[in-house]
Amino acid sequence: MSTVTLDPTSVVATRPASARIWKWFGRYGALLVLGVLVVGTSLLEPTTFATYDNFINILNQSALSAIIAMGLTFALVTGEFDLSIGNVASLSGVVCLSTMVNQDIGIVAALVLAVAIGALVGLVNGLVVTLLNVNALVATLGIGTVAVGVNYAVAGGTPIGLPDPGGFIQLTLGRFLGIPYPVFMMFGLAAILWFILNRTVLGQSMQAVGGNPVAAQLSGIRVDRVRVFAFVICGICAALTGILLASRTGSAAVSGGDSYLLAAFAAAFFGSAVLRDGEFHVLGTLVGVITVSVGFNAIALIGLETYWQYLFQGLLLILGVGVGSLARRRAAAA
Amino acid sequence: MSTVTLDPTSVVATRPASARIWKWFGRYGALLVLGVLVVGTSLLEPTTFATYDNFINILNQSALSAIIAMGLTFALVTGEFDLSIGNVASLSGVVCLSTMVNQDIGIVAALVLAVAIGALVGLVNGLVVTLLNVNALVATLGIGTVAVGVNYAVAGGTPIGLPDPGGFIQLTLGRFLGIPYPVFMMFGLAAILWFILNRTVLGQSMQAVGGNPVAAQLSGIRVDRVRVFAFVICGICAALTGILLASRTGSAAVSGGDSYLLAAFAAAFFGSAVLRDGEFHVLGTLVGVITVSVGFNAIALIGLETYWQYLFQGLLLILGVGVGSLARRRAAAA
Amino acid sequence: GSGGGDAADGEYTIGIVKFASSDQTSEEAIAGFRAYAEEQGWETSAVDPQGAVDKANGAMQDYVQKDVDLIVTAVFDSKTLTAGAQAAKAADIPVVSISGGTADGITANLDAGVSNGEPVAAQLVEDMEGKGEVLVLGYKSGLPCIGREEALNDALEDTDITITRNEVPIPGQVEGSTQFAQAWLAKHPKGSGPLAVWGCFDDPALGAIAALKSSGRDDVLVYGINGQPGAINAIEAGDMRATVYLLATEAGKNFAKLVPDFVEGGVDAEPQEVDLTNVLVTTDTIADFLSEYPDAGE
Amino acid sequence: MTDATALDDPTVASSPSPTCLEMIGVSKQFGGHQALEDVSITLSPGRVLALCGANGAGKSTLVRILAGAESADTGTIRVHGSEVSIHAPQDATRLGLSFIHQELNLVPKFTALQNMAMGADRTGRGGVLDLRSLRRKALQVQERIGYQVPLDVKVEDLAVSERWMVSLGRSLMRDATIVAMDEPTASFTREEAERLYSIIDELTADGVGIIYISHRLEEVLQVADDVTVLRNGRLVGSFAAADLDIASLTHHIVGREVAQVAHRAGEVDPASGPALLEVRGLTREPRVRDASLTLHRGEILGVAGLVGSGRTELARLLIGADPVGAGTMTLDGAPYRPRSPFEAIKAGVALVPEERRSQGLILRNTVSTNLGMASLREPGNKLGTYSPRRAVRIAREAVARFGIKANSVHETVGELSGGNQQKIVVGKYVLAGPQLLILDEPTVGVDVGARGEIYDIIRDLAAAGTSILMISSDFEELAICDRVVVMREGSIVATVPAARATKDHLTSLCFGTTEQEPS
Ligand SMILES: Nc1ncnc2c1ncn2[C@@H]1O[C@H](COP(=O)(O)OP(=O)(O)OP(=O)(O)O)[C@@H](O)[C@H]1O
Ligand SMILES: Nc1ncnc2c1ncn2[C@@H]1O[C@H](COP(=O)(O)OP(=O)(O)OP(=O)(O)O)[C@@H](O)[C@H]1O
Ligand SMILES: [Mg+2]
Ligand SMILES: [Mg+2]
Repeated sequence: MSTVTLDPTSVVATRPASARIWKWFGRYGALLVLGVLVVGTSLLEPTTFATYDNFINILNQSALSAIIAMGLTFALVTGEFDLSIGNVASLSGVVCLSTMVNQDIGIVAALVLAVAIGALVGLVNGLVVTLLNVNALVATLGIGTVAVGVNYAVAGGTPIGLPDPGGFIQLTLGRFLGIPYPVFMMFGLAAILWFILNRTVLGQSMQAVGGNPVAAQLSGIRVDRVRVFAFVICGICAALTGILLASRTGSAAVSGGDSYLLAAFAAAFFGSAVLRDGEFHVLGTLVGVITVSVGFNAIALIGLETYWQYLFQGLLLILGVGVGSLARRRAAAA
Repeated sequence: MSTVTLDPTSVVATRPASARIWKWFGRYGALLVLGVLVVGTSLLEPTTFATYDNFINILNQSALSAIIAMGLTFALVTGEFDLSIGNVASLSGVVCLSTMVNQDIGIVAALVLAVAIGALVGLVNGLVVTLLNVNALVATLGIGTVAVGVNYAVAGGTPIGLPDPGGFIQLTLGRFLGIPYPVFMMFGLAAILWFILNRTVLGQSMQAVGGNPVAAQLSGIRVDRVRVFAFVICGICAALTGILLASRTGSAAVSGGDSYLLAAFAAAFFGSAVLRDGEFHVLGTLVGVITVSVGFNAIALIGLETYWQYLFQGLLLILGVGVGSLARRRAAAA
Repeated sequence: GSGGGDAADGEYTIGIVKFASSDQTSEEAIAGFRAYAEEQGWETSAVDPQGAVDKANGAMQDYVQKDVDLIVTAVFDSKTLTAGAQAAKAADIPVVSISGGTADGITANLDAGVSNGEPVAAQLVEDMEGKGEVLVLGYKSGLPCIGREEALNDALEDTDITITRNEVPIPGQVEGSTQFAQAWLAKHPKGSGPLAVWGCFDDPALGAIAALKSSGRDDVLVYGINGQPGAINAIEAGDMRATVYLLATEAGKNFAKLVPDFVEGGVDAEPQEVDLTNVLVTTDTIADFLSEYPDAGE
Repeated sequence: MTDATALDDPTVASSPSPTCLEMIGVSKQFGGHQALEDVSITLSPGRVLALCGANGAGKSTLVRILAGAESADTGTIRVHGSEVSIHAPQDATRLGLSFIHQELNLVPKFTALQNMAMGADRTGRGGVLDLRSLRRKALQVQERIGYQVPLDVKVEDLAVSERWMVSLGRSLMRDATIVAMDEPTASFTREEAERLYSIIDELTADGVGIIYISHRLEEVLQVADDVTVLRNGRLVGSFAAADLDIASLTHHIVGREVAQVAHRAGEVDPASGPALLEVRGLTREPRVRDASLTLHRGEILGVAGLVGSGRTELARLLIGADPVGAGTMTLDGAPYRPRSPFEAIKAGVALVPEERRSQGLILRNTVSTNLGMASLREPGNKLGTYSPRRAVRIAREAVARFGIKANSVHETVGELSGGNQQKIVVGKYVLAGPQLLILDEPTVGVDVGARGEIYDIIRDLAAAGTSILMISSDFEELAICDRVVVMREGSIVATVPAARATKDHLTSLCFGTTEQEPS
């Protein structure tokens, strides 16, 4: 049977060279910004920045943000928001530490507890969004606020310290083959989350729900259930970050994890411009987190003034995303 | 031309009573929550809560949040986000105050300066979103961070105080007919913004762009320009809040306005459930802000523990939006 | 230390981890510290972790990479800087803190807590003649605030002064305090005895003043701590009763003078507390104060 | 899963009149609107049941109830003789039902393969995707359809008809015993439609029962064995297709006689009048190449072509929605090069876009705001204020003028039927007072009655001096044009006067089988 539509591959071939170059920029623009940053800083600070130790150091610093941001990616992929992640991280740290102090539970039990807390808050978020039909921004803002309340109820607002934090601190300070545990956790979790998102029915369903919820519903995907799962994964990752933060600092405070919220959003959105056109994905988020860490590390090593730090971070974010977006628009217009 | 459809009036009459009740709840659910809150607190605290003075007091407390949140409503109506509003408020306060200290400009000039700052940041936000094609969340997060950098560059991070703040403080402390100026400003601005959104071509265009940007574009609406305008209005309102905040204490700090960000989002989303089904509108946002203020006032008067405050605020948010959403879903099913 | 700078020659490289650039007191102390260091020809660099404790730990590790001779942290509770402190300790780099307390690996502290809370607490008790109601606007997540509140509670212990406590939200401290104060004022009408508001730093106190003014009350004494410009002006205008002016710049300078000791002492030095010099400013002493520190109000 | 179906069960298959699906006494209200009232249908294995009815008759609603996308207020459903309850789409899937819904329901960011796989693999190994077998299955399905859509291209990069092929492919990924197709051919050319018919033949030969919804009545009579007609949510009757012809079917659908599309009988030939738009060598790679045409004042010019021939892209160039690569345009003698639809509308050129729901309407807004969208700025109002009262008055007039069936101008357009939505989109641009109105597939999914009304609107506009450029894949309706141009691979390859614009002639021009003739 003869096909009368144009063959799409032939269409691509007729595209002018400029379009291909723009397309390349659109795909690799964000990575290019990271590359320029790395090369630039290496030239400025050859002895301190461009070393193996510093490389490991940057990865280690990225680990906690990466875990929470990769979790957030699941909510974003499903087309939802989660503003409670910072509060969940704080809550998890405080509850786990106070339980360790008061009930004398072990590290493994504390980790399990953290996962349970994250899953619970995620579940509540998901149920409020799906059953009560509340917009995710409001729902997670509300549940996040409730989580802060619970946090105060548990610890009264004062920071909690472990009297003998030795083993617990090893969770983040320990090294294997000279590489800190959090780096392994980050990459291990990234692999698991990547697999869930790209190689399981659940992950594909999440992407479908994010791409077109009506279509997903009509093709038999249980949209509400998928949404709830996304919130649960997001909550678990946030809680893991919370307990790792507590381990890294040997203590936990009511608002300890709050600053992860905007950082995770920034990383995930930066990541959505990495290799893709505004789609959230695990790998992109990881690159986003690492880019921000490299930027912070570069600032610290070069020693910039405070206002430069902010200007630099803001521009980094816009440039990283903007180069790709602009190039894609150009590619479409060429 | 012969019409073969049924007479619509006869059809409407067959609607079941339960559907009508649910529909009523869907429309007035959020207001009902506010009503229950007011009545409940009045019963608990008849002498302090349910007084004229406290009423004015609540409005006065709402004014600053209301102004920034109503501005944000414009960005939301147009289908965009603005995460820079808190930073803009901080920047405006610091720049205006440091100019008043160093250049000795008057109050009117300072207000004009604030509007100019807000408009400028809004313009940059708008241009990054429309020309660079960067997602609004990333763009405004980035520009907001740059605004923090500028803030440090201007004031070096230290709080600024006016040596003789008399007249400037009157801007927020002064009263007319026993009602503080900010209350007038809030209602005046609400009227202006309502008019812009509902009674001008620009406002209608914004709503169209928010509803379906492709359709708006093809209908001859200059979508990019409309978006830029929305960001500018949003920025101006944020800057006004910033200078009013500075006036309240006669001083300004680098992060003074930051807390308005989430508060404004909460209010606008709460407001989108007031009388409408998830559409942002000025009146709704105003009700949202006032509901939050009433809640806070009630908590403070009843004298709840810190953790109760957070629990209560979180639940208020979810309930206010949830009652309406749930009822609308029911109404559709009935 | 094994510093990259020529520590032996008295030339140090110092890495400073700020708290947040918006935290005035620590910023001033750091400014004083850096000014003195530059005079001495030492090299300093500073990072702003924007209040995020994880970033602060990261920045300390960055400085370990940079192989500085000394790391100075600010405000972050030293107990929460374990990862950074451990990394520094392993690299033999001493760490000292500006008002974050001492901990394992953090050998010295410039105290901004208890010692700064004491004078204003004493003034409050004296003004109220030992009875009445106080609205306490505290912040339990900040170490200085905890210390200051402790000092207040100690001073109130044997008096008939009762307190209503509210936790101040940060950010949003001014607005939040205004709202708490407004409600508290409604419950404590004029003439219901000696009334006072105490803020663990100046912002809550200024917020309370806004509440007082908008409800037309002048029967409540307001106390703050830090002595930021707004507070000094409020005292001059008679709206605030007292604050503690922290000589942070000077304290920072004094702290810098100890750098050779810190480096000498190494990572296992005996923990030491350095007091942050301060001046109590009240409506009675404001004139003298301003002639001595004319720039305090700007 | 579906092992115990009528297909596998010889006793059921051999029984005298087996039914694979019965819907009995189905009623459904939306808000206060009775969309369906006591409707019953019966479908037998291996047969095609066509559902006919005007826009808003309730056809899609009935199918959506079957699909579990809506729940009926009353009524029972029997599948293969046993009563079932379908609460959610996955229930329908489990019962061996498969659907192509009226609105394209694809995930734009997914590849064709991902879209086809959506919901297909429920059981996988522990929830892990079996990519290889999904791909194998998809290739099998494509082979069956005889149409190769590249599996790894994102759907958003595919042309509209290819998207429908993906949608069709998805419904065949599972071995369904009942397939419901809601206007599958609305965006198809004749050739593609023919291909679908042969797929339907194949399916029915396998004993699959098919529900088929279409506004193309000729097609209905060709494909269907039985026809059930709905009007205003009520059953008009069920007929054997063999007993019907177009006229009688039309009568059943609208309840009155409708005239055939007639050639425009103009006293004066508009083509001899002054030229309004002249396009020379318009190019935007890769879809439009060196396209030239002339449009006169008051003329209705048709644009025929195959899917992907570049008509939509050409129209977008004319209104400045995409940047022009090369070529010149003059409007009324003056150079014309709009950079945005805003400038085009200001110059009096408007486009009624192809996809009304995504490009033409704000579904959650009211009839009156949608109608006013292209003419917000009141002429002579320098202040830029907007009067809702005026908007409502204008909307009321427009509703009467265009025969839009809505409860009031405050009704949400998302709740209106397709034909009425389309009239609103057309009306919106007519209210902007254009001198040149471009319509891209204006009657897709519009019922036979409303279609005639849209033709009336077009004729009235032309009579009043507005020039019309009408893009259509339904070559029969091009009969209302004065002239028809044919587009092939981005260029205008022929111009045909009305008298010679027969379906067969146009089709052969589209394929390039007829030599290009001097225009
Ligand atoms: N979700 C809904 N909410 C309210 N009314 C609806 C909804 N869906 C359909 N309707 C109404 O139900 C009636 C039947 O609509 P339906 O889509 O079934 O018609 P249809 O026969 O498929 O028409 P078309 O040929 O235009 O597709 C219409 O009047 C429509 O306005
Ligand atoms: N490269 C492309 N990427 C994405 N969409 C495209 C591309 N090219 C065309 N389209 C879309 O596919 C559809 C077909 O457009 P085109 O102008 O090529 O054909 P047409 O002659 O209008 O065919 P049709 O009869 O389908 O309307 C249009 O909706 C167009 O916007
Ligand atoms: Mg339909
Ligand atoms: Mg087309």
